[in-house]
Amino acid sequence: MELEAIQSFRPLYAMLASAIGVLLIGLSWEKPNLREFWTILAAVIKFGLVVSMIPFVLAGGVYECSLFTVVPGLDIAFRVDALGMVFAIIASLLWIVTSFYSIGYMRACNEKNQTRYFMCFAITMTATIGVAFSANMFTLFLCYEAITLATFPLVGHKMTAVARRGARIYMVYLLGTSLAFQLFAIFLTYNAAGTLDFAQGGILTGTGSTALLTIIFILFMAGITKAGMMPFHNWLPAAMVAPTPVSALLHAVAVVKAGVFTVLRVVFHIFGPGLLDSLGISFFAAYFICFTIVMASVIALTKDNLKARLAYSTVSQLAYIVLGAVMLSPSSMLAAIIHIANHAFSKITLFFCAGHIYAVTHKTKISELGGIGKKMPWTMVAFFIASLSMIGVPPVAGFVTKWYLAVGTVEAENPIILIVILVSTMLNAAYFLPISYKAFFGKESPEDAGSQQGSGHHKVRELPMMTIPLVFTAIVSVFIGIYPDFFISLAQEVLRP
Amino acid sequence: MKLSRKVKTIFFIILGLIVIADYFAPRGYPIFPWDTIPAFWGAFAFVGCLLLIGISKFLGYKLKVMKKEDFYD
Amino acid sequence: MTEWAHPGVIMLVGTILIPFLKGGVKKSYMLLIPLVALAATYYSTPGTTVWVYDYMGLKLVFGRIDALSIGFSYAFCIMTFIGGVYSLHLDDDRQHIAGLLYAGSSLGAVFAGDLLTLFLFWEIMAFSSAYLIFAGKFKNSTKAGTRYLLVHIAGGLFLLAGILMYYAESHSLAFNGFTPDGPGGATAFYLILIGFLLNAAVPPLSAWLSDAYPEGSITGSVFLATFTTKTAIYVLIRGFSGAEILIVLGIIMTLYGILYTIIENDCRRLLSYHIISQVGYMVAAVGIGTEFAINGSAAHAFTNIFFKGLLFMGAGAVIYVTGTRKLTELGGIYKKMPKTVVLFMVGAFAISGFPLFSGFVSKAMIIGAAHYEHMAWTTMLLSLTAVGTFLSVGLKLAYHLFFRPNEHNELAMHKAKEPPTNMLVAMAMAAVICILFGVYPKALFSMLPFPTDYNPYTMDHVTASLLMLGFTALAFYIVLGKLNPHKTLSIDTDWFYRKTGGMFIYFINSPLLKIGDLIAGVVFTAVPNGLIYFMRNPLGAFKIGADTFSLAISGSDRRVKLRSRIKREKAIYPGDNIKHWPIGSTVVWVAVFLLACLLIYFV
Amino acid sequence: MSFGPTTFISAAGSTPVLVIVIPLLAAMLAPIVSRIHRSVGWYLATTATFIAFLLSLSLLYTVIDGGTVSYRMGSWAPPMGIEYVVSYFNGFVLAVIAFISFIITLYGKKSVEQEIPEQKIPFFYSAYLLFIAGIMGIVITGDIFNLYVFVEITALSGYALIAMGKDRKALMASYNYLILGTIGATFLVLGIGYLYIATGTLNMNDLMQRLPEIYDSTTVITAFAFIMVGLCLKLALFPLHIWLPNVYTYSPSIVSALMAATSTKVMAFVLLRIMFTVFTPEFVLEVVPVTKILIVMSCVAIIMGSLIALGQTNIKRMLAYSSIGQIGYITLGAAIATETAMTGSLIHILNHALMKGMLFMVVGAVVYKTGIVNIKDMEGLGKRMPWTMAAFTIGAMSMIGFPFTVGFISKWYLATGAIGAGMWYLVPVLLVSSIMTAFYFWRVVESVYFKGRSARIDTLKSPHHSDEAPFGMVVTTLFLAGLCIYFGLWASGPVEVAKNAAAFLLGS
Repeated sequence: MELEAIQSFRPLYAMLASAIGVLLIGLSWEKPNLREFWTILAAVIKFGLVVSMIPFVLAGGVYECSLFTVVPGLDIAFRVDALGMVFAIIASLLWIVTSFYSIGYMRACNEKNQTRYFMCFAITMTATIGVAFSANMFTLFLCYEAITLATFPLVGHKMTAVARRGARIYMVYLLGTSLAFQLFAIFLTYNAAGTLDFAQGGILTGTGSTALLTIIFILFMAGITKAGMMPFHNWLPAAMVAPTPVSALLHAVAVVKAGVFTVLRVVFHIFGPGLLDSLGISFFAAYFICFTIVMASVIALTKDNLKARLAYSTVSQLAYIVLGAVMLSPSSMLAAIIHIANHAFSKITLFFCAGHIYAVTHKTKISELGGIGKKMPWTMVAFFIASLSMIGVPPVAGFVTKWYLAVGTVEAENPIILIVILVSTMLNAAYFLPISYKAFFGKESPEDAGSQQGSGHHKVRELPMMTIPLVFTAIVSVFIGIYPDFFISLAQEVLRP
Repeated sequence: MKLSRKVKTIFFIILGLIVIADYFAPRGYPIFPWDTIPAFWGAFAFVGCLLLIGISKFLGYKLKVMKKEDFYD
Repeated sequence: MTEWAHPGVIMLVGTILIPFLKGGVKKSYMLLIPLVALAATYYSTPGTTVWVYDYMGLKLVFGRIDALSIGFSYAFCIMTFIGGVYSLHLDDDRQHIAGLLYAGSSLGAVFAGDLLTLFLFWEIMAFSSAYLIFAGKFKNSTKAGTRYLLVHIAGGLFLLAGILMYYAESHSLAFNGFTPDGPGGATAFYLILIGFLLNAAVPPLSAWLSDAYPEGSITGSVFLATFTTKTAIYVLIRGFSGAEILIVLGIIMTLYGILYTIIENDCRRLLSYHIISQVGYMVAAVGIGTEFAINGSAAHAFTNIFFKGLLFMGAGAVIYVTGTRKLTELGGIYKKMPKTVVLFMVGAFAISGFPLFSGFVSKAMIIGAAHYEHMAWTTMLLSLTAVGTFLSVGLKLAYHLFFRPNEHNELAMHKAKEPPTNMLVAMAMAAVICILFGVYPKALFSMLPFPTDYNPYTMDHVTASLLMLGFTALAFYIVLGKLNPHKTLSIDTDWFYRKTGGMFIYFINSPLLKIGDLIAGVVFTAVPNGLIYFMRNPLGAFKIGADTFSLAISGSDRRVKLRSRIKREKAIYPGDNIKHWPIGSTVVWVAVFLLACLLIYFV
Repeated sequence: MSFGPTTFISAAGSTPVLVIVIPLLAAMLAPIVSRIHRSVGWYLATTATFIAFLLSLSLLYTVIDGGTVSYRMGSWAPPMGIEYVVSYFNGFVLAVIAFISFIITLYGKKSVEQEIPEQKIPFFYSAYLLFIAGIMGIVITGDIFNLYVFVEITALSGYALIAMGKDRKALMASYNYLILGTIGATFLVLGIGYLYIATGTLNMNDLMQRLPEIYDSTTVITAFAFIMVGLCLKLALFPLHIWLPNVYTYSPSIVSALMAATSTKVMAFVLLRIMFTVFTPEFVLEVVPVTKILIVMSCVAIIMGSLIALGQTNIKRMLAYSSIGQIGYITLGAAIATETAMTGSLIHILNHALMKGMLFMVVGAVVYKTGIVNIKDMEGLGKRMPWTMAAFTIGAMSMIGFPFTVGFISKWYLATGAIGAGMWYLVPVLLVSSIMTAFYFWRVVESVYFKGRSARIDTLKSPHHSDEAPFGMVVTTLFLAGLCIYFGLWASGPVEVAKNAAAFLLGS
């Protein structure tokens, strides 16, 4: 069936909402309240614009917006299809939530350079929506790199030696691999296909030898480092030096999802499942990704720093998405798409909780969390729910993914991958649940108990500005676990032959 | 455990009575050869009981199933 | 859909209000919930399928109502009520909630008409029950709880994998009897079976039970003893009745549990092994698979719920008042808590199968079923277990817990007293049911899936039972000295994951991550930095390198000179750039270039 | 192959010669009029370069509209007389150079006033304009000996300009350059002499028509070898680059900028011109395997330039080594010799002029305000000079080849050209050099923005109200930075021209 396409500047407006936001934020740097009002306003408008495009996309339509041609073959063009919609709606919705949370966090922690922070955040969101709505690989690559650039100041926000080191690693990995491999792959793709426009069923079919196409695929996989595949995953833990809202939205949602989204684009719209299948490379890739899934979980198990553990969990969860995509069975591809949403809501909750704990108690280590559940019940309950999603316990969102992914492995008749998925579930449980039980059953350290009774100066209490967002995302996690139909129907729209 | 002679006597009398009762009890649905042997289950229980204790002690001491309480610490 | 209220959902939803209530209202509310669920069970119509929902294009059936599910529902609701009474003194909302969630999810599993719904409740069961273990707050509670949870998640994954295989082939989630040649083949069959068997605590998948239940909270253990294994029996009856492997497994279970009980020192751990042992009866009965055997299995599950609950309540009461659970530290306290002892002994008699107690009826049904099927070994071995059961609970445990002269722990002796009234009331209720089922088996039979007119009280059966009990007592008396408890713990199959788990983490932490860091350090720090250093002045760096090399290979006479030269070179490195690469070298290069060009062009 | 229909368009008139004559005249006037006031020299230079820029633009448009323009010096018909030829190819380069020269001149007022002793300023502008006239002459001339003359004019004025650097090392740098430049020029003139001997003509067009018959003659091949080596030395192809880093490091800021943006690019242009329009593609591709050698040399230059830049602590020197790498890009595209790759090569002449000129302007501004050339001392400069450092960041991104900057466009054409020519193995070279570029540029960006102020910056007392560089400097720098992005996004125009030029060079 041909997709119905209409020309519209709406995707561009969705991007511009935050781009203009950047200017307004920058101009009102002296007035924090106004500045943050702009952030929220931009986020809401952006979300509204994205939402306004849902009905048409759900009905099988496509918005197209061709801006201009850089040089022949390189067009800046946008296109809103179901796959992009999945990503855009999550990113823009969570931006609103994160904005509130950021305000709470940044104020609670007395961070410096807050204007730069909010500006970079808005730029990143512009680029993220750009990635979601890109109509061709060039535009996508452009936005992809823009994300890298705009997040660099966010990662190094604290400007300490540690932060700089983290930011440098971040940059080296993301930039290095995308320049070395992804760009190479784009060159080769253009040379083979003569175009970079995404198309249903791929553009590379019948254009080159198996060896060439295999090389292109490998280069893409190695180059899209934002997806956090091993061995190029180290940037993600390194990026944990960023303030937590950054980790939450960017390193659990926007940036990494831009990575896996690019992988999905490559798999669905550059190669096309049919071609990949005939190349016979997908299972090799799948095993490789399985290694990431297991290894990342195992490493997570050994981390005592809460954010580091979450980061490795992200690595592992992202691998689910990529795994689903490359397994090429109908259910697994569906799982890959909906896991973008499922993981986003749950992981952001986890990071929100970690940030909230940090903002209130200045604790970063899991071993120090004893008894925190009593002081921050909402937070830790939300954390627990989100961990259940990570583990894949019904009825929380993660289960839906796990179900489809596992059905996909059976469809693909690959028990080994099924075992990997199940083993990783075990590992997820093994590293997430201890956090919850530590929080609820662990003993408070004596000095904490002391300070509790003390002057009341250090009184630990939950801040509404941060609690409400994380409770909201936790509820959404459960909600989309119980009613997954929306994202499933979008995903089916993507996979429609 | 020291039981008084009286208790012991009563106990053995009861045992004897049961054995006798069993001897007279009609076998409702005999299938196996031993179903009809009087007081078979008494002997069975006595032997079985000692056997179980023996095996479990063997497991505990010879096969080292029993460990010190701080084994896992 | 309104014509039926799901007892499980009543409990799950009912928990919401608990945190908001206080005092007496809360207490009565908590007791009301299981009663409402019981009423809902009562008003269920057998043979209907209700509460069907569509989820991800799958059909979820929450209410498959038939005699089997209703029977289990009755038992579960009543036990929840008793457990509620038992924990009434406790002021811990979260434990109450967890208990009700656990019971509710078990009921959910019981009424689940499809595999996915079953899995859903299966997981809630695992998590809520784990909470009850965490809440034990004993030294090892959290660790044991974590192990418990992980094992259950693993079991859930086996189940999930099996469900997936089944689903992928049949595109149906129907939860009926499984066969090895059904959808998904033997793989699905065995995966689902393993998932179920893990919850039924079949060795070697049983270690979680004896590991975790003794660590559970005093009130929580009552729930724990009730739901997980019995739900497993329920699903085994649904899915695997007649699977012959279960007979073997069941027999192994019974004996395995019994052997451990004899050498066990922790009273609740001892009782835990009894759960394994007793569930073995049920598993074996499911394996026999005749209607009578299934009835026996269900009946034993129901009686077991109450007498095992009663035993755990009794043991819990002892621990509650004395603070210890080691047999080596107990004994002699019967004088201080006679009511508890009496009630406990009711449970002990019931489990041992004394005539007029519930265990007698249900055990007779299972052994009888084997008997009718001409299974000689099964009959004998199950009877042997019955002997062992009386030996370890009715005699050994009761003796060491209550009667043995206590010279070891004055403190426990001193602390011992009757537990709070609500505990006693709960125990009494369970005891009443134990006796009721024993005296009036029809009450029990009315809950069974198949109609039966079985009469356990035949003369020969009664005498045979009494003979067994009597001679067991005799043997016990003879070898009493050998049965003294020791301060030991018995390792079980959990040894494998407890010991290897730690080693695994160590392995990851120490060699693996270290090597990873090393590689990352070399690639991302050493190499670039070295390169940058070298490129400051490649010629100078090369010189230093060459000198260092010649230092390594030259004789001692040149060393001093070389050392000082290297030192000098290092001191001025990278030096003044303008002086490097003198013009001369460029001219040489130019000449070389020209020559090379000419050579290449002409040759 | 011929230059195609040579047209005489009245509108073009004597524009080709005016492009050179105006800077030349201005160069002569500069020492005289500067006596009136020291800033007059600057006004003169700006006006002259601006007019030259306008003229070159009009020439370019003429060429785009009507094809190659030819101007005969003194109306002597070639091959007897000297001919100035403006085709797509050199029209494009001419416009680029005129434009960059104008912008840099516009930028340089304050910088020159600060760095050049006042009494030398008149001579400075004289040499400066002479240098510009020289490079424009190189581009526009159609006579090979005339080309040599302009090369020498450029070089000689260049030596003088470099020597005016504040640091005494500038003299040494100038001296090195003098020697090596002379050697290069000598080789060039030797080659030209051989060609003259072999063919009896110095007009490029003529040479092109006469040479193919005698391609196998030893004289021609030797001549070619001499010219190649001479030019490689002039354009600082690794390892013949040794003069360059010192020149860029120690000459006055504005001279560094000008030379970085123009001189090596012009030499690369000459290389292309001689390879493809004096000799023919057949010659360089088939008769002698020069392109193959050049590919290897370019790759070595690209990698080594970037590698050595990694180790530099002086920012100007870092940029200089970066230039050595970038020259490799230009020669690489030429050596691949397909239309796409050649387009990349030519567009990189524009792009690199923009980027590197701008980066040196940034450094000039920093030097003007703080005197800092050491990367370590630049820490925390981002807050002090936000606009300048923003321009630097854009330049850095462009050098790395971010997809919305000009650097990406060059890389795109070079890489797709290489793949299209079946030389996909060259792409990793480009990409690895990009990564190394990222490495050494990002190091600066990071320390500028993400470190506290260096001790050096703290000790500086700002004499002015603002810490930012003067308005003129900032605006011109930002203008180039803007162009770096503009031509990165709307590259069709220049690419179209470059593509035509490439097609022209390859004779298709």
